[in-house]
Amino acid sequence: MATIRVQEAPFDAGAEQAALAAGRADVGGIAAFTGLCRADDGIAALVLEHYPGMTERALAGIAAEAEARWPLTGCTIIHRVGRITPGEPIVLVLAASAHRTAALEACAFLIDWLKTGAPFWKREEFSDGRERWVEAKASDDAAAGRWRKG
Amino acid sequence: MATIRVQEAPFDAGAEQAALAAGRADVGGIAAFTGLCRADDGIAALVLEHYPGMTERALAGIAAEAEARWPLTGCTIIHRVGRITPGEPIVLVLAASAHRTAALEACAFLIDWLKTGAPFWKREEFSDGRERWVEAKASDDAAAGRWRKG
Amino acid sequence: MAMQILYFAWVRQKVGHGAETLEPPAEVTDVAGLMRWLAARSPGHAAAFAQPGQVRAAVNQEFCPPDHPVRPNDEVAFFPPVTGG
Amino acid sequence: MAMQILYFAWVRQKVGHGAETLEPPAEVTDVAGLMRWLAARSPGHAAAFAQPGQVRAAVNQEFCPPDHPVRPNDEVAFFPPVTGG
Repeated sequence: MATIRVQEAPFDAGAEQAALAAGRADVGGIAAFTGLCRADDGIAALVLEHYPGMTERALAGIAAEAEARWPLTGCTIIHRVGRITPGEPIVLVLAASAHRTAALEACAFLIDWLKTGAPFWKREEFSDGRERWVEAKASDDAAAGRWRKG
Repeated sequence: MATIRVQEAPFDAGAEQAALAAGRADVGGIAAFTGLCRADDGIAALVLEHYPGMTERALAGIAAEAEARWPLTGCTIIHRVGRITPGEPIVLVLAASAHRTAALEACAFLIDWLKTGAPFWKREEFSDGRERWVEAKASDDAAAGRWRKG
Repeated sequence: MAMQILYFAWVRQKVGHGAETLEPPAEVTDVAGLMRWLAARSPGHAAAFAQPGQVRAAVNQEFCPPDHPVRPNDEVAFFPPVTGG
Repeated sequence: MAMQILYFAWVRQKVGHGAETLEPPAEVTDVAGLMRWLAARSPGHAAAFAQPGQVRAAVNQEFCPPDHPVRPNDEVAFFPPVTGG
């Protein structure tokens, strides 16, 4: 069963990871990816907008796809929305499995697909008052594309 | 700079991860892998032995290789030794970078190389009193081999 | 019967609001047709849909290509390519 | 001049101890030769080195193949293939 959350509040990566192993002894590996807000080019903050309803649906679909492709004992996707300042975490994905390769591959799959398959949009706020919507990257499409089947 | 630790005590994956991002705003992603002790086939505990001196050297070498191959802002390897019971974490590897692909690839590299390139040995203790040294897996050699250059 | 139309990110900013309930005429049968019809509603809508190739759509909360049909009671959303994660 | 010899995991268990300081004769010039010479020291050593292909070595804390030279003052360790992580 996947844990999916969209929230303004920060998350505790260690606690989320511990939750995937709590009370069970069949988890051999947990792979995690945390995405953080960088201070590139004078960015003062990122403002994340999403499509309530569709977001949870899209994330649940991405998690279900990972669970269908790899023998996972659990996975977690937490994505923050609202205003996030440099150094703060934005997104956490976790994949747990009996075996490390499944956990590592599923974790990379989850973050690659999330980048192109979930309705989030980022606006950059700069210290000089300018604002700019982040543009989608071809490299993200390419990263997601490598998981496309045959 | 890599953080390398070999210790009997448990570790706090969340705190180690936070340490890689603390006080800086150039980290875009942190990839983590935690390996845990499974209760396969009635295992009561794993006992981990290592080669003091060579272990730290080998882990530092693996971390330096990751830092040479990917533009990392930091990486961490913590490996426990001694007696570890099912459900407990054994090893933590972290790789931080401005970009997620570097973090994810370096993390997978670190755990794959650690499995074949650092002097640790695991003995399984079973609930019926039997003991058995874990045998090296061809799949681990293959996983490490895929990172071999040209 | 009406359609619920949603806008996100700069599409929302250009249109000037995030949601509206509209009754497109019968000749609007797909996402591309709905975009052309919406573009004629106001200068804001026109700006939002000026480059239709930069706008993505979802029908009933699933990403859809421009030739996807739209029907009464559908929830149709327009937005730029996603940039989460 | 002596060599420091170390044993780990089941190699250590079979030999019966984890470390010894020895002075191999001059004809012992590489890892494989040292293994053959050690195997003759006791039944425990013989058991540890009965299948030399299952024993790995490190010279001065670096993994080494059987044809790697060994010299006085070297630290030479023998152990099974590693299984950490």
